[in-house]
Amino acid sequence: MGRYFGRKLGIYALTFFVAVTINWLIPRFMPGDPVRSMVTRAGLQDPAGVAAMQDYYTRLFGFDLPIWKQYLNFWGELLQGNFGTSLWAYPQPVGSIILAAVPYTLGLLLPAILLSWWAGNKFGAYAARKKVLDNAVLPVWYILTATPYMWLAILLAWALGKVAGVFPVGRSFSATLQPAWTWVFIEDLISHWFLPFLSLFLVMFGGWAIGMRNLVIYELEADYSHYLGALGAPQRLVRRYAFRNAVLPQVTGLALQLGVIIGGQVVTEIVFDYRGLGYLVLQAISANDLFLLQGVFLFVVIGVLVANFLIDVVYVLVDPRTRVGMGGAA
Amino acid sequence: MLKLDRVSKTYRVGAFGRGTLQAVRDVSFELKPGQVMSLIGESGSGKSTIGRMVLRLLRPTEGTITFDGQDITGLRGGGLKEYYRHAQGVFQDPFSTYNPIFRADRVFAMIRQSYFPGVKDDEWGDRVVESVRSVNLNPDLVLGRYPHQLSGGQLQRLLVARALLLDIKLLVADEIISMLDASTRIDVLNLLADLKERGLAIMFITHDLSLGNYLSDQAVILHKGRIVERGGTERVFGDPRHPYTRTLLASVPRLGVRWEDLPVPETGAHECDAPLEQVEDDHFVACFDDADVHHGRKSEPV
Amino acid sequence: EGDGASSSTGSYPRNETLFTSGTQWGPPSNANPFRQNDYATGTVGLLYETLFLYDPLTDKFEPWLADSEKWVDDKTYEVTLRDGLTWSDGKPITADDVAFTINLGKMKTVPYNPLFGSIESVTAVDDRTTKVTFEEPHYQQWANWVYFNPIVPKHVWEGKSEKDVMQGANFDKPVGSGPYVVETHDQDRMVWKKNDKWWGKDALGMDMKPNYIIDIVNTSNEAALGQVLQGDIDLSNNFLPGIASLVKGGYKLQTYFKDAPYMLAANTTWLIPNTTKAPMNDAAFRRALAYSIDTDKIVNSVYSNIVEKANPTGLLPIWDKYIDKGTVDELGPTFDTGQAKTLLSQAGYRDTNGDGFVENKDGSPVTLKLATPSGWTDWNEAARVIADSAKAAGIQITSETPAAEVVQDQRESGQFDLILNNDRQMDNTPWRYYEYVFGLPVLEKQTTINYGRYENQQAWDLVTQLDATKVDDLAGMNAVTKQLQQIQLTDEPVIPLWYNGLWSQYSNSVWTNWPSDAEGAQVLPTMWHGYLQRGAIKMLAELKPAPQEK
Amino acid sequence: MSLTVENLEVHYQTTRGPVHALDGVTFSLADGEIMGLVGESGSGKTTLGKSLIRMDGRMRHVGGTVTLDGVELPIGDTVAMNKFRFSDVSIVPQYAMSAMNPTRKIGRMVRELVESRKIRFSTVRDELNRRLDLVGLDRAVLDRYPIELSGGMKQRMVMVISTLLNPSLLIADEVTSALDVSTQRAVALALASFRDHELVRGMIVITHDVSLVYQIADSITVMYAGRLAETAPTDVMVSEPRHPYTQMLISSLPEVGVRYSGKRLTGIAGSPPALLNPPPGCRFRDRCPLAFDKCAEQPPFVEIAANHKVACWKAM
Amino acid sequence: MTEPRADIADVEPTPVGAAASELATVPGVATIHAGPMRREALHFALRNKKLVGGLAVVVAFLLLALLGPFFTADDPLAYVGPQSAPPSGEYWFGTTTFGQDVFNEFVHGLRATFLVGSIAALIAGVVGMVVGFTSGYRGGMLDEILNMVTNIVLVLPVLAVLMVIAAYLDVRTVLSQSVIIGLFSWPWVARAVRAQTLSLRSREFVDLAKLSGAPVRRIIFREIAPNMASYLFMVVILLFGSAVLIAATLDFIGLGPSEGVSLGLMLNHAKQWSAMNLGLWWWFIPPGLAITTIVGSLYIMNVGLDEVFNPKLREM
Ligand SMILES: Nc1ncnc2c1ncn2[C@@H]1O[C@H](COP(=O)(O)OP(=O)(O)OP(=O)(O)O)[C@@H](O)[C@H]1O
Ligand SMILES: Nc1ncnc2c1ncn2[C@@H]1O[C@H](COP(=O)(O)OP(=O)(O)OP(=O)(O)O)[C@@H](O)[C@H]1O
Ligand SMILES: [Mg+2]
Ligand SMILES: [Mg+2]
Ligand code: NI
Repeated sequence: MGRYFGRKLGIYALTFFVAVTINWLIPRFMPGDPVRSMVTRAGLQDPAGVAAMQDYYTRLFGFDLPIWKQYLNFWGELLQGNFGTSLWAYPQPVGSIILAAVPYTLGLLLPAILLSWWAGNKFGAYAARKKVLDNAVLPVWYILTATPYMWLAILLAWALGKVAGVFPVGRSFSATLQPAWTWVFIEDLISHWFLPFLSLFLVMFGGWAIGMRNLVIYELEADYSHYLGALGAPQRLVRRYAFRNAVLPQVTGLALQLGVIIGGQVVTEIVFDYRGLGYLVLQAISANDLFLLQGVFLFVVIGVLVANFLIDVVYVLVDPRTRVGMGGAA
Repeated sequence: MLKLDRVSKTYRVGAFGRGTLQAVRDVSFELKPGQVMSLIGESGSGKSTIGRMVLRLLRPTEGTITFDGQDITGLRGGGLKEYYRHAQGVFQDPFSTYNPIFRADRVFAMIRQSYFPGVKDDEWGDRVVESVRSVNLNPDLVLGRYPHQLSGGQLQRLLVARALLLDIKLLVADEIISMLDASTRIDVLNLLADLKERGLAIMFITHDLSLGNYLSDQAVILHKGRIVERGGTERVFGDPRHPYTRTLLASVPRLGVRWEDLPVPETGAHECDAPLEQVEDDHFVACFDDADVHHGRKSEPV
Repeated sequence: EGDGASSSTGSYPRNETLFTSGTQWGPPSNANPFRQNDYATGTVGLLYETLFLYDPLTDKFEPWLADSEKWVDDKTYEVTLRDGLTWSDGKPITADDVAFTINLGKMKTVPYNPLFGSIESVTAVDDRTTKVTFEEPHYQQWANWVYFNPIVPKHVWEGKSEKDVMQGANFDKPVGSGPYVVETHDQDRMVWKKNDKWWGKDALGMDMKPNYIIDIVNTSNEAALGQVLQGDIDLSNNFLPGIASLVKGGYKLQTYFKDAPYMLAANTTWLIPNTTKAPMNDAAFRRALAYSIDTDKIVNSVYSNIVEKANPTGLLPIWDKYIDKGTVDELGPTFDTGQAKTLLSQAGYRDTNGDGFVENKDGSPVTLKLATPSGWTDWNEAARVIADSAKAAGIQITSETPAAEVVQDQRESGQFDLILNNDRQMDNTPWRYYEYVFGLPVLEKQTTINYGRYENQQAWDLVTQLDATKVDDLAGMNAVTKQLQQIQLTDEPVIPLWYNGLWSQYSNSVWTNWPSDAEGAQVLPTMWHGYLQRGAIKMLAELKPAPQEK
Repeated sequence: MSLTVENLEVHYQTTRGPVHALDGVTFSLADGEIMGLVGESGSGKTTLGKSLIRMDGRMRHVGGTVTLDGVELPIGDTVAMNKFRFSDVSIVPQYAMSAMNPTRKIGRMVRELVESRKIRFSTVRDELNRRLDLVGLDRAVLDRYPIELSGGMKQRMVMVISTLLNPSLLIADEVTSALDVSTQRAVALALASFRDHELVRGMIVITHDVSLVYQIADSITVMYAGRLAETAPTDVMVSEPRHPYTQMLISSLPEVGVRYSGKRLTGIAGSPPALLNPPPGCRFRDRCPLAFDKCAEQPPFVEIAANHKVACWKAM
Repeated sequence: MTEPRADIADVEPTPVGAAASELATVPGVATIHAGPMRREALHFALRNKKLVGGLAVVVAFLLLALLGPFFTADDPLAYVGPQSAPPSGEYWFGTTTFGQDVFNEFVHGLRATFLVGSIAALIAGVVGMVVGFTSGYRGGMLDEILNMVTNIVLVLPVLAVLMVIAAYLDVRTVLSQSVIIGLFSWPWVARAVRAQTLSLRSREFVDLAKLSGAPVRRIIFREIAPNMASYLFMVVILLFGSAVLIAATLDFIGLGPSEGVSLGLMLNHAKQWSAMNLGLWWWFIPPGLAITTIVGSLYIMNVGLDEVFNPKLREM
């Protein structure tokens, strides 16, 4: 077991290393110069002033150092949790900007992922091998998974937000409010949260439901299901077993899907102008804030890796087969 | 002709190949032209591994395998192709030996592609037909069919026919009949017997003692990758010395003899590293420790 | 993040609060008036104030902190502060502060540092009077300075290093003179609170109506539009496409004009050819290019008529009096594909290989790239129209939309073919405009002016001459501008296309009496950087709470 | 216990039409009898086994009756059959290696299974332990996952589970085929001991290995292409087979000691007819050396001696 | 031992496309009759509503993408009509705020969508297969390394990576977009192909091919790949769908091609020009609906295919 996790951790560490390196490298081989964009923001015309300013920022961003040193410094800073200074929100540190956005992203992402996973699995398992129901809901689910996140988001925003006017559209809370633990604010927060949540939830729900349906069908055809059936076990038990076993690949699926889900989250946030990490990504891109972009990217990578690891742990806990396989020498 | 000298095979298993599993240990024997040698042992004893090493589908971890004096373990490319001109194999599952999506006679075409690219269509057709006839099949009924349209026995015989197109001297038959029905088995066995008459050496791998006995001159009993007993078939079966061989013999269900009449010898074999010991002419037994009898188990859990 | 205590109350009283948007494109990062491009909205105007206001609508300077000014002689300028001015910490505002502020320009990175090429000394004559002695006066530039740059308190800023001056965020209870003080700021907002002790209440008789001004950071125009429609934002200075249909759609939305163009013209958008590259180094080619562009289509389709086509001189409507109509009529290019073709062939640009596009005189193909920043949708669209109409004239232009950063890089280093730019706002003097067009010398990096690297010493001399012309000498100025216009219209170093609007749309649901072209309401309706001192600050005093409907 | 199967006819639905997997199968099983069911691959052995307990989705009960202890089993009715499963008819399936839920500890699975049949687990708990002892399994296996058991152990475990409610009839389908000879012997003997301990009252042992059923069965039934060819007490079947197919089958089995050079055995040429559209008459006709005109007619399955029935015109 | 020989025809995967042409190139198998298996697959394929329906929808869109642009104005972005006009007989999908014909943009955008899908699917398919085949077939150290690379790319949040890359790309075209999407979408293909290869590699027909002197490449492409053809086909379909979605996402956040039209860019424009606030629903509904329908149909097609190839999933 220790070796299994050791190996997994190894992969994650390596992935992290690669991600960080790519992340560090890309801006250095791509056009765009943070120093100049900062100088521009100062609005200088005089060449001497520009030069002085340029000098200042070059040193601030460490671009005066040899490249290998920049790389090492990058790691050094990173390990201290320092992602650098944002240009978009200069002079705020990237780390604090990200931390401020994280609650919104997680508040959207976690419920959407967990609920859709849970509900999708339940419904998928329920519909499997139920001819009429299956035929009726399967296409709906397929349409849902095939829906681009942003389009569903736009549709919901338009239909429920603009046309029906049931939910507010845009921002994490009303522009007129200040964050505070008051009922007004919380209510407002929830009403702004609902549509983005719903759009993420629906798309993911379809995917999980389909996956579960197929897996359950597969499990219902497995030998152990037939055996239970032959011994007169009621459908309930057979389905329960099938569900339990079918959930396992879904756990792994969750890990594999994370990357995609995060993409969906980004665009959903953009549609709803929701102030999470996705919004930051867009800002970083349009403001050419490479430090922020790097920071968010790293944060996402770390998040995905941690999530993957947690899922690995959960998987080992729920699937005895892996434990046995890892425990025994054979 | 074929000689295995202290051949061992260790598989790497598990993550990053850190674990190892010794499937074959220190196996030596020799096979002469026109001889049938049965490799007998229970599942996992390393029979197929040996067969696959002989066919150079695997490389031994240690030891050498020579064919007509040539070491075949290092063969690749052209040399390997030449080797296959003389050594061929037929495998356990006739259905998976054929690529299910192609016609069965594609196995002939593959030979032609590699070994007889120059042969004309007509001539090749004749050769195939002849070869198919020689394994007692009606070419009209079997050529151009898909594998699932043919019976296991037919498929296995086609494979033999395929081998016969080449100038083979050695045939490795790995559990070649274990998947066939009793009624068709014997025909395939008889076919092998005929081949042997024609001077072919056959390595006959089986877990079924009665089948091994039916055909072979030499018997090799394998247990956990090691040869426990080896020698002339009659000697080994007539006078089994190793407790494991005896256990096996006693467990074979036979028509006419009830198990009750053949109690399982209460004995277990202990692993020891000494080389095979000759107990009589053409009969070798591995060392075993009779003192272990009392903590021996009734039967090996699988 | 927020450092204000009142944020814990959950919200500010809506009917006392003005919500604005459209200036701030990222989180407010500082309240530093010297960081002209990224200070938090309101830093100059609400917090720090200038000596004068300049109102482009009336073309008048209005004394603000200053009581009066005068040129004692050709090289000596004296400005006198009002009496009884105080900083928000209660300390009096004195001539020392003014002198100190001007002298800060000696620091290299302070934006008005170039002024010190011509200033000899700055001294406080008495408590209220500051004397500036020039080596060689730039009247126009100086007039610009006095309304554009705010005065900072010496007792706070004294002793700061250059780095602190330029890099300091200045968010921690900054001391200003203006009608508002910093309440708090957050990633997505800047909150200002009314300064009850503001000197202007008595001195100007002005009462700023909103008790709070909250500038909301909106990073997409679309989001801002949503909020304006919901009545969450009172004043949006975003570019809101489609506003024309909404103004008439019963959303309580209002703009400066009731009809097209709805917006005042704020700046000119030019097509800037890189005059160091062939064939744009050829004035004839540039003229042909100018004739080929269907600006009307941009105005009508891309902007749905919320902008107006620019005068061929590019001078904004407020500078109408400097435009020499005769010269324009004679030389000014208009959209005329036929004429463009004629000009091209006359100048020797012909389609020699029959691909429908003209080639260079040496026969090599002319393939021009027009770069507009990715995401600047209106410009991207406009660029397509430009490319399209140039195509009709036989000029091959492809529209590209690299990242804004890349465009800027190309612009500054001169590695572009064609770009769009609108870096000059409505201002007190056309000198600012001509400096932009003709500015010399051409440096390796052109950071703020003359991106096209157009070198014409004669023109630059004229610009310098204009600078040295006194601001009240209209005839003297016109004499110079006429010549400049002739040069510009024949050489087309930049091709003026349209006037970008002073994007501004207001919701009447909480506040009313917004600026408009109606009698008495004529104020610039914007919170954009540099505009509060252009008179927009007066808007805050004019606002009236909307009648509460229950 | 008594089992009577009469004229059982079962089809598989396929796109190309029904496969007549069982075509008029008639036999009976006496109390305490172990019947060996042998036959070529595809002859319908498994189908027969399944028909008696649980048809899979493609199977259709077309005709015939199955009576167990005087009660007719509603074999065509999946739901109604439930009542009889496990308690009256039970099965040790061919796929014992994968018959247990891989993610449940065996003990828990058994408990849930038993409780799902509305039986208190505590009432069978002791019996379960006893039977584990009987087949030589450590009681601790209940605390293990199936993957932790060897093939032979799994096979025995499934046997214990299947017989837990003392079914009258147990169907054991190829239970030893995947095992080594030594394990095979142990498992087969365990199976017989279930009957000997009267834990089951009758058993159908399906296998392709005649020698194996010879070891444990009281009678042997030979199937051929969806029909019964012959049924007889074990010794009779081995010594005096009457159906030409049985005869040829038995004579084609090599025995230890038999060598090709000494006694060259022969197989049965040809292959059984497809069951999709089986030809009329005796189905072995094409391969039968004794075939004659009459074989174009389906021979009846008649008793030619005590408990010895054959379906062959020549044998009558 | 004997394995149950249910109808292999139902169980084995059947070649589609690639494998059929493969047959012709093998000497000795000159004529191709539609084998019964293929006929079987075709039988199910034609009767599978999901497959046929999905295919019909996709083909309809494909035709629209291929032919549509011939019947509309050349420049999809040209200002041709009144501004912000709702759908009408003349402008089927209405016009944008600039007076662009949404239908015209739509058909051109469809093209880009199909292009991105195909190129990215092709690249990811090829890379995934090469990696999968190599690591599955060769094994050993190479496998370890490739596997590690696969795992790394698999764990990376692809979209985030693409965003970072695209954000720094100077000029972006449909092609470059497809390439970068393709280059990051292959890991799961590689994984799946590797797993399949591993299992096929140990099949005996591969050994037989080796014994026939076939070189590695021939074994992979003529023995192993055809057996996975149906699977690979489905993989490509899924890749196509996901590439379309990823491309739309990138387009939407402004990281799409800097020139031309695509459905994602249409959504991007609609958003940037406030179509939702201005009530121009005809601007953003068609592109999203098309993506959804195409990708959804592909997925449904895939289920259909799955049912055709995998009898376990067939409706009974
Ligand atoms: N590729 C492989 N990698 C790892 N272990 C293997 C591999 N192939 C075989 N083994 C192991 O090596 C041992 C010997 O296997 P082998 O196939 O030679 O046995 P066998 O005697 O042929 O058995 P069977 O009768 O089941 O065919 C077994 O324990 C098997 O699990
Ligand atoms: N699911 C199925 N669909 C269609 N035909 C089937 C199915 N299962 C079995 N058959 C057919 O029914 C016949 C009887 O099959 P069955 O499995 O009962 O044979 P068996 O005697 O048990 O063979 P084996 O010894 O191989 O297990 C065969 O012809 C087989 O092809
Ligand atoms: Mg083997
Ligand atoms: Mg069977
Ligand atoms: Ni067997």
